Amino acid sequence: MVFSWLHFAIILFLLGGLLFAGGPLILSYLVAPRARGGDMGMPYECGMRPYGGAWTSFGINYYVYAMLFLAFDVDVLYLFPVATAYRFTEGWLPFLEMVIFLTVLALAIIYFWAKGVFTWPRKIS
Amino acid sequence: MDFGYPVLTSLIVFPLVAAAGLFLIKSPQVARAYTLGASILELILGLPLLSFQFNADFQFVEKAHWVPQWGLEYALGVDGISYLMVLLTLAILPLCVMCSWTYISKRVKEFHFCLLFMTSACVGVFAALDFVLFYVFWEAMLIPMYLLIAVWGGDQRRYASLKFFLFTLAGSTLLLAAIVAFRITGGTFSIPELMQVNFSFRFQYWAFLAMALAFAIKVPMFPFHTWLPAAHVQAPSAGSVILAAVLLKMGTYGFLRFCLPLTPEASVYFAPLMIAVSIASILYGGAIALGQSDVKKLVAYSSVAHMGFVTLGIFLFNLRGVEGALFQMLNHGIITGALFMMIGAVYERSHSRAIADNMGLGKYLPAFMGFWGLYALASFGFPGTNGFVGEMLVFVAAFQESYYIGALLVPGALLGAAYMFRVSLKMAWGRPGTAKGWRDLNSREWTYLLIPAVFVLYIGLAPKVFFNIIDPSVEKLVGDLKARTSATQTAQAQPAPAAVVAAAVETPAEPVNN
Amino acid sequence: MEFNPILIVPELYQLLLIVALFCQSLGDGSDTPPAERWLPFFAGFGVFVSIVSWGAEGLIFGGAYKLDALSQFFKVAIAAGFYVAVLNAARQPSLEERKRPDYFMFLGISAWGLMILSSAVELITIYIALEISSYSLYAVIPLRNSGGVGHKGAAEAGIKYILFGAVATAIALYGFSYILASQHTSYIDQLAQRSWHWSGQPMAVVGLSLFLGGMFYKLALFPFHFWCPDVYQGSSNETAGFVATLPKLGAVVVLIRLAALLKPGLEITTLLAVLGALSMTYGNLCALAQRDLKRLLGFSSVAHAGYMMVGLVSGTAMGLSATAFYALAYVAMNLLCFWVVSRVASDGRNLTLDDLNGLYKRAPGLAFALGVGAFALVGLPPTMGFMGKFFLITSAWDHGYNWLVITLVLNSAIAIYYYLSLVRHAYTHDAGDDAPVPDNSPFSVCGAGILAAVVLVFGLVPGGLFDFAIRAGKQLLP
Amino acid sequence: MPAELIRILVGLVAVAVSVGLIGLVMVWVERKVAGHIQRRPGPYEVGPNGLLQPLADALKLVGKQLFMPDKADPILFWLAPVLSFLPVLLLFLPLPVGDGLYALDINLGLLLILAFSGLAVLSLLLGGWASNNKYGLLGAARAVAQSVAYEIPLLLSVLAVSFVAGSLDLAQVVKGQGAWPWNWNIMTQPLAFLIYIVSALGETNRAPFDLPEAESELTAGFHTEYSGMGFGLFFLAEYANMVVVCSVATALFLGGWQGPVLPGPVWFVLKVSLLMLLLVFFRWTYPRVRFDQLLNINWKWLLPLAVLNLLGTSFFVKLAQFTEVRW
Amino acid sequence: MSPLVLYQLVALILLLAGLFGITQRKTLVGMLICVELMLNGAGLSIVAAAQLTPANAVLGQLGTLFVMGLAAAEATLVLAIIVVIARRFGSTKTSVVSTLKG
Repeated sequence: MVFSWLHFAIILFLLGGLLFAGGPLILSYLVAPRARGGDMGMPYECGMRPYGGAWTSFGINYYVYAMLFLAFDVDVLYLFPVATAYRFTEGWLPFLEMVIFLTVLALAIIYFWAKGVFTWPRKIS
Repeated sequence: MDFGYPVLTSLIVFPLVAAAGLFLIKSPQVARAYTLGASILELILGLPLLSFQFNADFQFVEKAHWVPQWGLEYALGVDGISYLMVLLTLAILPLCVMCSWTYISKRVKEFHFCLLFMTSACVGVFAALDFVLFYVFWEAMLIPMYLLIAVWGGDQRRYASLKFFLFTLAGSTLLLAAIVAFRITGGTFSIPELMQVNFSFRFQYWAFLAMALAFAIKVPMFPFHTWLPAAHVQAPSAGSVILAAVLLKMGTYGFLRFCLPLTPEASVYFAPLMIAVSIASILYGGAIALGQSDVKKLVAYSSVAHMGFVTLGIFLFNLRGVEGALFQMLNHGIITGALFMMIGAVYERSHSRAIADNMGLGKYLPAFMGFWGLYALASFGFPGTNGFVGEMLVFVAAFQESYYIGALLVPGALLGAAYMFRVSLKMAWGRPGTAKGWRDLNSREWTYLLIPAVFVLYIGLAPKVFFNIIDPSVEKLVGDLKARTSATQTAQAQPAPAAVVAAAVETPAEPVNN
Repeated sequence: MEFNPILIVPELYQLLLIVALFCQSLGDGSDTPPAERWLPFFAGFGVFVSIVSWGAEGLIFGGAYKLDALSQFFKVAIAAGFYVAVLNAARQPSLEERKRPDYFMFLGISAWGLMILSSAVELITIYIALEISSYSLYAVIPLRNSGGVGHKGAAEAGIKYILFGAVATAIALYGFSYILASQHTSYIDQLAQRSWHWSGQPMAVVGLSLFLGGMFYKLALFPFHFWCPDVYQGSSNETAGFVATLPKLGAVVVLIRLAALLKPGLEITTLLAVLGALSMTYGNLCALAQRDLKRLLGFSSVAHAGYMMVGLVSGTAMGLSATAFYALAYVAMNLLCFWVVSRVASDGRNLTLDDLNGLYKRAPGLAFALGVGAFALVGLPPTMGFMGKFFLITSAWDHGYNWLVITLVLNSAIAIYYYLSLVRHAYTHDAGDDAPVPDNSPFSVCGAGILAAVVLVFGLVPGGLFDFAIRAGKQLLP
Repeated sequence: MPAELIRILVGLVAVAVSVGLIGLVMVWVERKVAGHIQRRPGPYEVGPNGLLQPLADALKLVGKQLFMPDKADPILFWLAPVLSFLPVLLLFLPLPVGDGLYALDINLGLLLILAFSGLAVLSLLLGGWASNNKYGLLGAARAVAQSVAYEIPLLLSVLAVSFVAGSLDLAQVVKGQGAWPWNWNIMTQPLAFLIYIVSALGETNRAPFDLPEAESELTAGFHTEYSGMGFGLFFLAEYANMVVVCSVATALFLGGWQGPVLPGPVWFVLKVSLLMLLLVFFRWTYPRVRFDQLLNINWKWLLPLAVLNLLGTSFFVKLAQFTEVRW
Repeated sequence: MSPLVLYQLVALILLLAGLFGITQRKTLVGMLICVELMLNGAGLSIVAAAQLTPANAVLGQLGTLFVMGLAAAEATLVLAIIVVIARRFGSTKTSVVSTLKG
């Protein structure tokens, strides 16, 4: 119960992934040349000398979309348990519940739409 | 006794209705007249009270369910102890209206609203037969009093009113706890029923302390008196009058109504302490009053001394003492109220309360000075005035109890005479300042100064009827007390002075045979 | 039990309002009547609806949702509170016109969540209902855009509220897991049959304590109070009025249900008592130093949360009823105070005590109402505050926590000072030059008058109302 | 040694090998297809028909220097490619290649795949951000916005199938379908399939939705600063993800291993390959969309459609239950 | 040590780490992350409690699902408010965002 084959497999496969990814990297680290100096460490901006760093705040719209995702994704999360059980339920009540759930979800979409969240602004502030 | 209407309830409700009616009035002058009319109507409504039967029962009793879930009842009634207080309250109201006729010039409506509200609450306090109802009125009365001081008071009104409010409310919060404790232990909030219950000494001990603190602050007794001079000095005349005449009585009334009957053994146990504090109040109040240069402050401190007599009388536990205390309550209400009205009257002329600014009135305001003289004499208990009756009774009781106590009272009485003479002489014959141009009393002032004067002399010369009123109740009170504490009394010898102090700090064991 | 929609009419009605507001929030608001115009009528009807469904009884949704006297009592209270809050917020100066439907929608959702909360008898359901009501509040607070600490303060208040709220939630959930691990159920009626002694079930005790923490957060009880003054100060007056009142009802109803599990003498009960004592003392002491009116009211509500504990620890039906009644009284008093605050600060600023100066001249009606509110909060008769406090004391006396009662009594003495300073400033000081212009319209004065009348009338004759509370209490602890 | 252990170990080896192979093959296929679509031969120098070209590329990648910008965050910078590849093998864990032919029977296999594929976006974000390059940062932001956006319709379309099948076990879903195309879920869920494919393109950042690495605007997007093996890992992970996406599509919509005549695994590989080819065709035939268009397609079309689809599905499932129609 | 205790220890560590972080982090986003950590700790504890005791396992799973869902919703809201704060304050450092005091 506490530790099943599934856990074992997941850990093993993750380890495998790590090896698979780390192996070539380490190999590369061993065999690849190591040149230094010049502008080699300069961030690539098509040959221009970079002005300032990249770690600044930028377009807030991306955050808005991230928030949207969080909201919807989690709603969808609730449907997974339903998916396994829905077929085997009896009566129309489950359907009604689905309608309610999806209606709320749809309302959220409508709300964001009406509030102009989906409109990509011309000038990102 | 059926008068076709519930007398006490109407006495409580009518001022409120009248107060609400004030808001329909625009002109200040009409508001004054309206309130005066209302106060007289209130007096008329109170006429049925004159059919008071001379016995110890609660009379004019009204009962109704209030919050049945908690056993709260709307129960009203008066006995000999509260009867006079109710009458006093009713009588003071028109005087207050009259004495602030020109004194109050701003926010007149609100002022009279407070007065009426105040009256309602005061009547309620004295008439309540349910402990919680009592508390409700007891606290409700704070609000108008606070506003009276804070809005219409003198320069330091905010400080004074705050001090007044904090002191009294802080005291009464513990009273609430005591009330609840009584309910839980005694099973009822009804005061007459609670009087039948015998509480354990330990319970009485704590309940007495909680209640006594609340009442002692209200009285005020010596260490808790500091709010009183401030409040008196800053309050407008009418406020001072009500404060002195009615509010201070609530404390002593509380002692009589609650401490003695409900916690008799604890009362006896703490009596030495209370007596000591009372005497301290008398001496301290008198001594401080002697040094005052402010007339109002002087009278305020004299109040402390006078109330000391009252509490002393109460805690002597004999008939004369309690009678004296009751008389003193009544007298102090009349006399000090009148004195404050006079100070208000003279303040309107001099705009100063300092003795130095109000000298030489004997020549220019003879009528005023005449009244002042009467009241000053009454204040220190000159024979023939009502003050004498009360003070004398207390003296008698004190000497009955112990010569030491009596001996300690003598300087107190002398002090009273001294400060009253001092201020009166100065005011009458001192070098006049601006007094030359002042008018003497007008007809309104005559009216409101004459009425107390009548009572001063009436009680002083013919106290019999008042004895008739109070005696049955007082006898019952003292008798009950004696009966219930006799066992304890014998078991517990008179505590030594050291025990008095000890009693205040440590919880006693149960008395041996209780 | 068969599901019958009639049982949950108040919730459905509230949902209807939310949907209507939602639809309106989608449009640009040009053709429909603005939300603040029509909503009050319908919210008022909602009070009527919840009163009509008073007698509903039943156990639905798989035993997780219980309709009983307690829930219906609180539903009426919530509906009424919502009505007042909506009226109060109708003329909010610090809210953009186009955001109003959204604003009211969130308020509606919050009230809806609280209605659900009052009926929830299963811990997960309680938690979800609580979050429904909280999240919409979190969203509402930063909507303020001007006045006082302004838009910055509002955003800060919002983030503080939500972050600390989430921490409290996490702690509560962690506690829930302990309850689940030790008592194996999350239904309150089954939990009631289990033991809650430290000696037998330490894990359950820890769990319940932590779970209560989540409710304490809503209630702003002492160790979970720190958001309270900041949020009140940061959010607009009207929003603060809502935040200060209705969520407390929700928290109290859950606490009442959970306190029915406990008996005096249990460790948790003692913990409640200690927290209550600390809360009232701390709240009152902090409030003494405040100048900002809403901060002052914030600390005052910390203190009041402590008061409410007094009834809960008594372990009697009367105690629970007293708490219910006090919660109602608290809401009425605070709505009254916030109503006045909102009306006085007609430009949406944050009031300091000095802004109240001379209020009696500028707005006598409001000043009077403020006085009533302040005295009610002190606990002076004849107000609801006094009756509530009196019931609390009476119910708790002699049930093992007399020291708590004494603390309460002493605290009400401390509290006088700062409540009184409201009255002091309103009545005895004269107005300065930059004093705000209060709203003296009939609407504002009548509203204040009616609320004040409620506080006074139920203070004088609490019997009828208390009957309902007692039915609720008796149901939990017969 | 327990049977499960053997099965898992064998599965791990098989998956690892096939991921490597697929990467090599797909590079070749893509370049070839691209070449032929553009009327050029594609790679043909190394090996027969350029078949060994990917191998050469791989060797070259290993031999290239591992650059890192001076001001980058070293830990995150190198963590990102590893992280992008980390869950890849795991995604193959529940895939049923044939009847009973899977590494481990997991009753929530679909959920496992969906859950761990979510890690990919994290690596893009980390890589783009850690390289302290403005293009990288922009690319990362776009990648995140895009991936998260397209995840929702993806989930909803997958859910529609789960509703029909009543299970989240891929093997169960496959078994619920028949051998012939008209028995496949795609017949009853065409809309879901469409949504799934479009979302999958967005999820895997494939053209026409390869905005995060739109070279005309962002140089190379989030992996601008990566060279050598760092870039190689991102590259490989992308292909592996494609395979997973296509395999899930096959299992969900195209009947999985089921098919007439031929054995299961063959059908499976066939179907997956076809889908892969389809994706490759998409890449080289459709122009890249603008970023706002990209998001609008998702939020304004795919998402509402997916919700409606799910609603319809749940209705029809109930309807079928009541009319006892099997589908 | 029973498995439940192990799970609860892990959950406790998550909770405490989050709590510690809340008090120490200097940015709002960092605090958000810590809050999520705490919530996840709670979720883990709930599901373990239901699974490893006689309690209804479905209840625990359901509870954890709700915890996850509401945690995400909460994260959404926090992010939204952080966005607002970033606009209004120009920073999301906790030292900047502390104007309310009294």
